[in-house]
Amino acid sequence: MSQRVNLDLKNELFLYGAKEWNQCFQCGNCTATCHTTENDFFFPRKTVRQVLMGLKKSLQTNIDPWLCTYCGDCSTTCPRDANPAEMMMSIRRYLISVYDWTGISKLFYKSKALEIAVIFLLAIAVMILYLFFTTFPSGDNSQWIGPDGGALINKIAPWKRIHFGDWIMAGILIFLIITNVFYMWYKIILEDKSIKIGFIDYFRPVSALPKLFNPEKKYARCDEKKLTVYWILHLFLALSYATLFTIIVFFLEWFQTDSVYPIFHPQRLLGYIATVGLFVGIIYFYTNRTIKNLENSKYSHFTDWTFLILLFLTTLTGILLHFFRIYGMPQLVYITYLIHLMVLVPMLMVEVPFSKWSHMIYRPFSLYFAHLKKMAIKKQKIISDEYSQQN
Amino acid sequence: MEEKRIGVYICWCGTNIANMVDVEALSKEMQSLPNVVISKDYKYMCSDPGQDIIVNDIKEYKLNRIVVAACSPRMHEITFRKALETAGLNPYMFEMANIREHASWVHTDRNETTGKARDLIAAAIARVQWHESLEKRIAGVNPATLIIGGGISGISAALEIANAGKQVYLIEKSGTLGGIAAGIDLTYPFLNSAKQMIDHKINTVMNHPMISVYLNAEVKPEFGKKIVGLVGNFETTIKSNGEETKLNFGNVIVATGLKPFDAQKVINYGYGKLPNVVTSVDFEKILKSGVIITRDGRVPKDIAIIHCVGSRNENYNAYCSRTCCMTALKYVNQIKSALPKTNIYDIYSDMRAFGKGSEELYSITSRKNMMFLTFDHKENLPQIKQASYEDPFNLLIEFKEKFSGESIEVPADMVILMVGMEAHDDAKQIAHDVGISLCGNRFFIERHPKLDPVATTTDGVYVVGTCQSPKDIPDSVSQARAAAARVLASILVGKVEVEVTTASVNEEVCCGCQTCISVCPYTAISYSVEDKVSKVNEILCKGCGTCSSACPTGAIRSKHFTDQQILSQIEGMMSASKSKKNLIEIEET
Amino acid sequence: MQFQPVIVSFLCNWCSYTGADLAGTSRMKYASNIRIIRVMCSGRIEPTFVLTAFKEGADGVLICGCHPGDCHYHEGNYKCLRRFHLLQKYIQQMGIHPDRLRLEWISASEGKQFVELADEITETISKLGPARINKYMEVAKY
Amino acid sequence: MEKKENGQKPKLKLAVYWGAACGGCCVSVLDVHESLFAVTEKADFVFWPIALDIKYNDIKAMPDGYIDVTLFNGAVRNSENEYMAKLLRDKTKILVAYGSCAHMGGIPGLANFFNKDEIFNRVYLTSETTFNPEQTMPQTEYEVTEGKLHIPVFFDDVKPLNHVVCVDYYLPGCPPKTERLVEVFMAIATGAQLPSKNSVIGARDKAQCDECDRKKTENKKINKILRPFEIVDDGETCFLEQGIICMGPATRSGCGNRCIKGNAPCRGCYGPPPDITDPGAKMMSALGTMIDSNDPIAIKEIVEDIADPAGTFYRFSLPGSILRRKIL
Repeated sequence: MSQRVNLDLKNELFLYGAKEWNQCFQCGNCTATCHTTENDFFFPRKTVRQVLMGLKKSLQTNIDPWLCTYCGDCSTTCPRDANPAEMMMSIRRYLISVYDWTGISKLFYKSKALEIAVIFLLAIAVMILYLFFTTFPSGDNSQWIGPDGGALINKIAPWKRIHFGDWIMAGILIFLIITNVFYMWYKIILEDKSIKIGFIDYFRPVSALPKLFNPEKKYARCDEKKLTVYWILHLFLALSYATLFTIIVFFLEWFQTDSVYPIFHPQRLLGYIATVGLFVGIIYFYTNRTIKNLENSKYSHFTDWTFLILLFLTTLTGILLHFFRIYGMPQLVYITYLIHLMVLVPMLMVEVPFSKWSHMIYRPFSLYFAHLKKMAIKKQKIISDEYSQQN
Repeated sequence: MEEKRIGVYICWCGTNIANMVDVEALSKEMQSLPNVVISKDYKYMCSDPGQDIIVNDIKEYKLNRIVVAACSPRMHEITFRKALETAGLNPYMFEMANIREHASWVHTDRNETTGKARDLIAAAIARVQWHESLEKRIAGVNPATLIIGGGISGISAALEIANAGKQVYLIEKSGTLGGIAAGIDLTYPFLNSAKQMIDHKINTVMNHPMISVYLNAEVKPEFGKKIVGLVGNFETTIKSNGEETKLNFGNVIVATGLKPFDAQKVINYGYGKLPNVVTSVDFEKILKSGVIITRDGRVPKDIAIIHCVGSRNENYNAYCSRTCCMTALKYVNQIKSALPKTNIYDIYSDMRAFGKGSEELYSITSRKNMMFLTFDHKENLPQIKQASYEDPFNLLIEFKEKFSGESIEVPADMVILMVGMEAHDDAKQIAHDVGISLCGNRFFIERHPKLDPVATTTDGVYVVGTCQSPKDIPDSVSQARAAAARVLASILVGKVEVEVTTASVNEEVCCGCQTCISVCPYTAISYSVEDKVSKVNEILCKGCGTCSSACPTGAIRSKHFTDQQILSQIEGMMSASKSKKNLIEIEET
Repeated sequence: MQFQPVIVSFLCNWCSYTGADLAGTSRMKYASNIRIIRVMCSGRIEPTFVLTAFKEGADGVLICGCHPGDCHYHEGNYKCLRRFHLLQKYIQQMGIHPDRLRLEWISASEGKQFVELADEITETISKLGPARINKYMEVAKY
Repeated sequence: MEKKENGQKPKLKLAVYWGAACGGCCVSVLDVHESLFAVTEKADFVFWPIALDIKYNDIKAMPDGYIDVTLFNGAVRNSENEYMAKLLRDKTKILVAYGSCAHMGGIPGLANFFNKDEIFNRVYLTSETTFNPEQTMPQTEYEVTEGKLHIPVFFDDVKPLNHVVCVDYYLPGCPPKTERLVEVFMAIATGAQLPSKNSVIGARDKAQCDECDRKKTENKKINKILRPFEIVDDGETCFLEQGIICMGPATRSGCGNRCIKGNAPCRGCYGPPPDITDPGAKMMSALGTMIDSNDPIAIKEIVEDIADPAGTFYRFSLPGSILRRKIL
């Protein structure tokens, strides 16, 4: 079945950040330098070509962009400055919007305004709920302060109520993520008629799981030594983020306590490490994106910034909240908690399913799917070889 | 008969010969051959010191015959003849053995090659014994020049010569001057109007006092041949608009130009059947008309351009026509400026952007909002189909995209076929008329592909423009002007050396059987009734020697290629290899 | 040491000799048995040359000229062609194998073809073995 | 007649010998008719097998250079011819190869298409008229009661005279025209200036056409080769232009166009003009040029009409030509 070429696709991709699209004359240099290229995966060249030719179908079922580690070697060595690495990044943005069946993410990527608007609306919604379900620490301060000098945060914002909100949000997020991943699976595996994957095959790669779920490892192979620092920090950030996310969504009771534990109590220690992780990460990535010292931080889509900023604010308010609590300043606790939620919720709601954050899900899954594909291809080879040997 | 004193000189040509031929051994060996007075070998015989060796030896050893074993005589025979002259020896007392092109460069076994070189040199020595001094003959040069073809090349050459105050006869087969270039709208890479450029030139030509233009002209054959005579003094009769004119001229510039490839030959493209499939030639017309619309009068939303139509494909023409790629990019720019909204698909094989401004044009164009697609120019060419009615476009091009390996279809309202250049159908006839030869692709052969791309193997005949090879306008013009310079130079010198190695009749022996007369392609031989013998007009004779081999009485000798000379060359050659040969046969039996 | 035929070849100056030169300048390789004699036109080549070559011990004779119609002198190669057929008949009558005398057209651009021709002919004649004509022809010179 | 005065001038000694010949040459000598007296006045025949009885030993007995002029006619076919050729060479001042056979091999030379065995086989066994039940073959030696008989050895091929001895002059023709002989003889007798050694005498340098009074034009185009019996010769157009192979252009004149005047094409017995080694080759070359076609197939067809090129172009000159015999 021959596909029809389409000039508009690359114009569409323009909105996702791709710029120098028509420079490429397919010298294949990128593929040559790329560390992720393997026998059956000629990227970034193949992918770039699909974009240039506007082969929507091939592109949407293409998994390669997710295997790209954005080491940037291709862009630095490209003779035409076609910037394939950034092209791959843009395609990832594009694919996120493709996998998102709701179509919301597409809107976000296409319009800054809309995204910001949504963020504010969510913030306001959160504020209203907050004001409705919490009580302002008015009157005598002493009644808001616990025996060990910390503010009685659960009296102000009872963890049960917050937790309730968390669960609703988490529910929505998980639903969206799962459905999106399914859609991704549909696009990448089902729509690719060239391969067949049996039910049992899905469970074969289990052995390779650890390898699969550490995409960062690939950076080690890149020339850019800086990137080792990069991936360590990125890993740190990711883990910290994950930790805090799990804690607040599932163990808020344990985390949000009135009593102030000693500094080496796991609750505080864990909190601090995670916070440091977030903070260092944010600063590192922020500086990268501003001084553009790395290939992968040269070009920033506004969604990259929104994610960073929101994350930063969340972290900051989180820290303040913590100190106001342990040093018993209920009013400030009340306010910072409000702000904290007003930033945190929109961040999660917008970024997790519809934007930057979602790569945390897609990356590992793409590796998983890629692995499946490779196995399938290998299998087909063996079969066809046997076939050819027989006759 | 004076005593024969032969000098033999064997060239190393650096390592070119010495690597494959044992030069020293040979030069020793040759010493022992009859009449060889001295035999030497040297690194570069053609170098000045090399020539000096010959000159000095001629004086010192009173040599009267020289053999040089080196490269091809087509390369350096002239050089060494000059050397002989400087030494006061007749240049024709010289023979060259070609042990480079015909030995050291083409063989792999050193012994064999040396053996072959030995034979060739021995042959040359045996031949040179019978060489005789021939006197140079000088003929004047007619200052007029005939230029065949009134395209951009012809015009440029004509103006160059005429502006130098020399008469030019410009004959053009069609009714107008300007040729293909006149049919072009804009020229790449700088997108200047061709019209402005050409029209001006044409006017100057038409009104130039020194140029007489003959339109609708054809050359009338005389004795089966259309242009008779030789460098400096050609003559012909041309027929222009019914009336005949006899022309005399000293030089000929052939600028007959090209013929666009007939796109109908490529069935896949359905040119001629599908109205909206047009060739680049047609599209130039469309552009000139000022408005780009399809045959059915719509503004095209998608335009596809297909490169290498009839070029770089064994089934049509194996060569590259050089100009199509850039012309295609030119179209992209022109279409984009006329119809910014139109989608353009450029389906090419390799983008050949050589020459000033071309690569720039490519990178500028590649930034435009258009699509480059690649196809395999050798097999399964794109297939152009009529699109179905519900489709919003007119044509559908299906092919396997080379880079992505995807089989794709490209929508188009109009397809432009970039047709290549071909030699004219009557190229062979023209070549015959002016006495030059064709290469495999039926373009005229220049004298030397690198060192002499303007002249031909026939003195006084020059080839310029696309009749010699596919070219763009700048190349054609520069070649034309180069030719003009050559012609002017020969006019300036005012005299040319006429072929010396002509045929001559020994009237003592000629019995007047007249076999020779009809043999001569130049009608140089005539029968004199009173003397009852044939006579050769040495001005017309070009020395092919066909008459002397046709003469049953052996009365006609073709100078420098006499039976005696060639026979002894054969004997010399064989005598050298005989000894070796017998030995082998003894071993066998 | 196996038999190395000697093949005398007459090449016309404009097409074939140039073609052979091209083979040289483009460094193509071929059997070293060909011995080239240059004449201005294949029309100059007469039976006397060929017969002498055989008599002097050539195992084969190759004549090359411009392709029909391309002759630098317009018609010379046709003259050659006509003589060739007559000569072929004669040498066969004289007990010389027809394959030992060949007429081929080589243009100035056909260096490659010349190389192939040279190899092919050398092979053919090596198969035929030595001609030994010169043995028969030896006579006392008085 | 003023020669009479110097009567004391010794008479020339004249010898005529025949090798492989038909005898026609000797007859042509006899054909001098009256002028025989003029000859005998100046010369004595010391040796002439068909006319005088003189033994080989008598010649042997002669001192070297005793004979002034020997007219050796006929080719060298066997050991006897060779022996006599060498012997006469020693005894003779001026050895003249007389007639086509001695000059270039002549008609006997056509035997060079075969070798001894083939010829013997044909002559003594297979020929239709032969009856040879014992299959007797000539032997070089044969024992008889009187003693041993020696028969000359039959060579494998026929040679012209100059292949066995050094020849002073060639007097071509089959047979040579008698007038020529007399001229030459008189020239020798009167001690006139003779041409340089090893050259042809008694014939002109120009070829037959020079004397031929048939109409010749440049239009020598042959589409079909004919043999004389195939057309009615109009008696005035050049034979070649009528498509009949005539060796005239490649043959010396001197015979007075004997054949052509008799409306038969020249066969070339007078041999080639100077500077030509091989008349046959030259004639082939010339004839080839005349063929009026550029198409290989058509050319082949035309050439096929020549039944026997070697026999046609080398009728009198095979042994003297470049390829002097067939390769067997």
